[in-house]
Amino acid sequence: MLVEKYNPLEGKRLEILDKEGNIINESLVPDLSDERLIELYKTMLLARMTDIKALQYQRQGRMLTYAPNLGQEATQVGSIAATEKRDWLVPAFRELGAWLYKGVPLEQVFLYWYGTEEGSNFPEDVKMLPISVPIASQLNHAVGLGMASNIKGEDDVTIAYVGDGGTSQGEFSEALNFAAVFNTPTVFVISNNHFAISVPRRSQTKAKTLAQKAVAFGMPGIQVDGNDLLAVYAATKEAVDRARRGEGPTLIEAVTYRLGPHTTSDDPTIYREESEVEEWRGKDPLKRLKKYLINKKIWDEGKEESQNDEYEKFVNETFKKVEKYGLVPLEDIFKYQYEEMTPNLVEQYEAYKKYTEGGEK
Amino acid sequence: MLVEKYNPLEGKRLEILDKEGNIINESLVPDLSDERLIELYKTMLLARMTDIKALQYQRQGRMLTYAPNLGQEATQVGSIAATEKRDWLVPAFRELGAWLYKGVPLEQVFLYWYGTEEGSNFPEDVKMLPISVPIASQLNHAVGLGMASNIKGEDDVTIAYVGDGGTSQGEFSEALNFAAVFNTPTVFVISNNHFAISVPRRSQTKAKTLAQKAVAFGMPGIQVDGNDLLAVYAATKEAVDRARRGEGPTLIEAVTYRLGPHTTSDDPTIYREESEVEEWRGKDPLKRLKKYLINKKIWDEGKEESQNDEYEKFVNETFKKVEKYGLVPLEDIFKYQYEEMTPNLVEQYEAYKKYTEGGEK
Amino acid sequence: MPLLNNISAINQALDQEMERDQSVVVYGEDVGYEGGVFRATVGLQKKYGEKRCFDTPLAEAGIVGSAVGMAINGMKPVVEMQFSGFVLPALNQIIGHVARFRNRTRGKYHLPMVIRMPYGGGVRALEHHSESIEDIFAQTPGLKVVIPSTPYDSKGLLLAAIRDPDPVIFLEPKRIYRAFKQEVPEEDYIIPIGKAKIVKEGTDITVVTWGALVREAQKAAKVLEEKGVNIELIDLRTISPLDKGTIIDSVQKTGRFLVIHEAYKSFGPGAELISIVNEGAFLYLEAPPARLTGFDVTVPLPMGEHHFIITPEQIVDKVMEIVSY
Amino acid sequence: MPLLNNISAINQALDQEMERDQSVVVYGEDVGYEGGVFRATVGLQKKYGEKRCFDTPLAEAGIVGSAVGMAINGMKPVVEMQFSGFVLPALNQIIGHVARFRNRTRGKYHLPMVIRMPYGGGVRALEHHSESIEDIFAQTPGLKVVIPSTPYDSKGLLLAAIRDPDPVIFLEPKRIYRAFKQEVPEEDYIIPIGKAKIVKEGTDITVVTWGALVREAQKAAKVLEEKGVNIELIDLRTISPLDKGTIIDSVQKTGRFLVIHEAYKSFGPGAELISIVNEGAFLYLEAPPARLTGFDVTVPLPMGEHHFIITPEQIVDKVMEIVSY
Ligand SMILES: Cc1ncc(C[n+]2csc(CCOP(=O)(O)OP(=O)(O)O)c2C)c(N)n1
Ligand SMILES: Cc1ncc(C[n+]2csc(CCOP(=O)(O)OP(=O)(O)O)c2C)c(N)n1
Ligand SMILES: [Mg+2]
Ligand SMILES: [Mg+2]
Repeated sequence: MLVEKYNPLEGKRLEILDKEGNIINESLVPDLSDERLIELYKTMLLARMTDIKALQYQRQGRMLTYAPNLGQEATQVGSIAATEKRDWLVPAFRELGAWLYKGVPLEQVFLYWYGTEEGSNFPEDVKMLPISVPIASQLNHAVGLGMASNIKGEDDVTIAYVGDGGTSQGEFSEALNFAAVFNTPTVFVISNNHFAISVPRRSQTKAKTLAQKAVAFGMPGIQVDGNDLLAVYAATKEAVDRARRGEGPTLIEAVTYRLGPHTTSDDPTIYREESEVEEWRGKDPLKRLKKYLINKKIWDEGKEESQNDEYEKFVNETFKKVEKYGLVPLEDIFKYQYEEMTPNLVEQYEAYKKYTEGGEK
Repeated sequence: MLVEKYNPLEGKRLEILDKEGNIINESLVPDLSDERLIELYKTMLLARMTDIKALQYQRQGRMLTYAPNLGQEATQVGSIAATEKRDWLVPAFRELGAWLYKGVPLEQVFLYWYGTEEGSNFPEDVKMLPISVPIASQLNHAVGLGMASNIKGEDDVTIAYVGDGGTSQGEFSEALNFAAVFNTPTVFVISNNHFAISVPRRSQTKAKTLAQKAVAFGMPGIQVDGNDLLAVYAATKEAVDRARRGEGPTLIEAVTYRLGPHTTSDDPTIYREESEVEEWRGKDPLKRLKKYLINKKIWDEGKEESQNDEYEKFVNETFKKVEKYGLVPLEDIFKYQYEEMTPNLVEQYEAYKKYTEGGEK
Repeated sequence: MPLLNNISAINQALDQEMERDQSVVVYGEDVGYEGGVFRATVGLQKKYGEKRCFDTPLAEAGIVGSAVGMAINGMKPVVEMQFSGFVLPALNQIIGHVARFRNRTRGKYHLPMVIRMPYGGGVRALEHHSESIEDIFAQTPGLKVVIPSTPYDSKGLLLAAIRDPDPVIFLEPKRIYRAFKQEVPEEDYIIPIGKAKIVKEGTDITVVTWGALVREAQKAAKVLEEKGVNIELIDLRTISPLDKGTIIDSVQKTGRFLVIHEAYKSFGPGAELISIVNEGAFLYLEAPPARLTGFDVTVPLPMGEHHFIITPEQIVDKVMEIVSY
Repeated sequence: MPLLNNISAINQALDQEMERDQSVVVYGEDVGYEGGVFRATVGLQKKYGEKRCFDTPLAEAGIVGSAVGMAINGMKPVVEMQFSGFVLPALNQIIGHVARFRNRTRGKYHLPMVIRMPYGGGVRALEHHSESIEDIFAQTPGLKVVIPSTPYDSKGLLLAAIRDPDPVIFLEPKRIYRAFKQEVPEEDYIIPIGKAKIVKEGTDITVVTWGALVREAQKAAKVLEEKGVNIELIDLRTISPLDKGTIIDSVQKTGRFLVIHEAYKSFGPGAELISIVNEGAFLYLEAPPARLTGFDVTVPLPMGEHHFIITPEQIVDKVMEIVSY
């Protein structure tokens, strides 16, 4: 078992693909068909294209806040790929790759960042919770999903994400403790991208690794190279399988790096050196998987280019649709507070409707 | 260093005195003079007498809620004895032995349980925070005391207590994380008395030990026999010394047992077997230290008896004084909300005073 | 009909609903094996097993947060906060998530869940065991807030709360858990959420209160009757959403208004009631709408609590003051 | 006098007070090295060192809880919650401890500390970034709650808050952080906590508001003047303790009352103001005291926020409605 071989307390980290795209651990290469590999790589490409375009739109004043996933694609796609359609996805707020893989339409992703609740009204069959803004508070929801699965005797697994910063929140610990105590089928993925806005990972905790936090809950923990899709997949797959077999939760720390700003309102040059960013660009998860796929002769520059062109068009068109979406109708801000509008809400809604329609405003 | 030799992950627990009062680990016997040993034992006796009498008063309907420390005296007295007068004590709510040692007058202890805020208005020179009812929320206060000591360049240490149940609260983790990050001079003592009201330790967490939770924060952790005054003292002394030298916080899990009810409103027979309680009575921290002291020829049954008589009288007299204390004057409930009563409070106070004095009520 | 006190009525409601609806699960600190520190959940684990009634680690955010996930994944969690003073660590979940899931997802997810907790003073308890914090929940859109005042209501309102498709904060006045008994039907019945109850019709003044103070107001009503003052007593039952209609109709009839609560006065729930009376019955008012409430001081510990507790005598005096305005 | 906006005025107050008083420490998430996501603390770490201005791990209860210990042990912590929406995990500390230490220990310990946080809507932000939660703090005995509306007030009130021997919740209307500049004296000055400010004297109606809405009300006042309506505009400045005197005097003069706030309507802060107007000026009222507030709905995300935001036009219309009652 990987969680036994890669004990974070012994300073071990699971790596399979090096930054040049070479396999350094042949025996651990997960069983992924060429088609699957291409599918995952394409998801990463789409996520990246979306990030790049979103930042452009934002600079053009067409986009509100946006939190790019840039540089973290392998962590997100590699982990979600190890789950199945019937499994639950509980995001933090920066897992674009995972959401796209899970089947959230790009249009909704944009709608969310564009500022409407419709962006979290996912299609019926997408078992994903909405983005959770209060850091780490989503983890207990993930545990609850699993508690319900256990009670119902269903073998759905829940995969939940949190940032390195999120590990300092009290609720992180409460959730992991509940998960272990109730033996829930939960896989916790820490996207350790080295920063919580401006605060570096080293200021977040004195623990050498975040994976070792699992010890506090009597849960297995493992650290993986988060820019290595194969390593992330392998560790997550093992955790998902164990969870599905009823063997309980796992904590995975994926070590990656946020290449972009925290959000579009952030200026990372204030708090980090360009040289550090440059170094991590060299460890880009896309470049590395691309080289691997090219070496495997199942991908090439031509395919890459045409795929990117297709995605660029798709992203642009999707965003244009979103821009036409327009403002939220008055009724919508009242309608979903409760199943039925309370008399009080009806009164407020009617009065305001009358007021605005009366031409008084 | 004890924290290195007794790694909780290796299933080790520090023990010095066995339950028959024999030294099982000669080299670790702490350097405590006979006088000090007697002083500590007497504190334990007084704590026990207080507990026994309080339960009696309660049955007589003379006492409100009370949370006895019975069985946990070595954990409390052994740990606090390793600190100095200038150090801070941050209690949970069940550390009678520690409070008495720290210099809180027994009268105030009773006043607290009797239901008045005056019970937490400790003498000027007693550096102890009041009891904290919301479980585990006091630990961040302890860390803040230490952060201030660090900023001021003072070498006061803070010793803070929490129960086994308290380790599940999010704030437990936040506090330990802050302590490690800010390298505060804090000693965290978990009084693992096996229960959080009715919930047994095993339901609280899947972690084998509570001491191993330290790993999550990159902090040393150690498990000790909490019914062994010498072991508790030794571990705490080392932690206090390290803290004072600026080497940061330590987590100590003291394994003990609550022999009495959770509080006077609790009926432990609902949730635990008498046989378990009986077994732990055999490990009584007082009996064991007494045998050790008798073996050392610095204590005997006669002294024990007369000391107990003295304490019984003292406790009874103190409680009688407390019973005469009477109700809290109206003004007091208004006077301490702010440094100065706000106009609003003055208004409410004056109106009510007038109302009650007017004979209308 | 069997005579039940409030705590047994709550226990019966939980029992019957767990029997009726397999998706109901009940959990919290000491809730399972022991059956709760107030014995509200006694017998449920034995009857329905550890999967449906169980103890949790000591962590309120974990309890409420996991209930959110449970509710999304098909269960109807009824969780207990041991005392309302210990709900504070869960406010991030309650205000930040519980109240918001339906609106946040435009209806994709909603949370049929109940958060029960004993609240209020008068039991001579330690710090944090006597607060009345209905206002924090009442001011949060997306929550419903219910407070029973009798065993009959405890059962009927709790059943309504569990079946409500939206999250309900169910505050139990601990002072009257065992204070009196009442005939409570064995059968299933529901008291609708959002409707106040006119406990006693009257003509001279509208008095609104809830929870443990309903009884105190009833005692006052008797005394007042002897003095020739006939109060209309309304038990709010639901703090949010407020039954404005019943209150306004009553004030339009009586012309006078008093709200009584144990929560702190300033920025407390009474202020809202005074405001809606102003908004809906201003021209009918013959005296300033008034409130009789806790002082703006931290609830005192037992030896000072008598100053804080509202008595029937105070109610009588306050009503007399208003009717003779 | 230099022209400052609100955020620079806050920065200047922190800077000058750290200079003057060695016991002042400033910390929170991103507060140290970066100087805060809104740049309120920019330059302070460089000037006063990492010991007195620093970043913390991401944990609001840890931040506030440690500040309690700091305050007890001789420091004056001024901590930042990154947005008021993220103060929720710290409510157990704030309501359960910060507000209570003085009373709990009958004065042995008190907490000279300030919890700063940006609050309110109008900046087209993500969820949890736009709420107005002054009411939760205002209803908690033991806390003071202050909200500045101008750069001048930001500096003077923040200096007062830091020097106050009791804990102060300092809510900063983020919408006007950089909206306008004002002359702010370099010197040290204090605006007393607990006193409202009459921004504009008037005769026809008393309008009370605070924070970002003071400017909107000023705009409305101009329009109203053209319509022949002369409002008396009061900037509350301190939500708790309330300056009842100023408000009641004003209403006794004008006979009409409107409170405007962005917080939710029901059980919101306006209800308290209406209640004190009832209690103190009932016989002077010529129209029902009214409120213009946020709806009782979770603050909408940006594409729906315009429905929620209170405009000068709405203020004008509401005032006209009241004066023509
Ligand atoms: C409870 C809470 N506090 C503060 C914030 C503001 N905030 C948003 S993102 C963020 C940093 C999160 O860091 P991390 O968990 O590492 O995730 P990352 O942004 O790196 O993906 C902070 C402080 C928040 N959203 N929630
Ligand atoms: C936040 C909070 N939740 C619940 C309670 C109620 N309560 C009081 S003591 C207790 C159990 C505490 O267990 P533990 O921490 O092991 O301490 P012990 O009582 O064993 O000393 C509980 C649940 C509380 N005081 N605070
Ligand atoms: Mg991060
Ligand atoms: Mg315990």
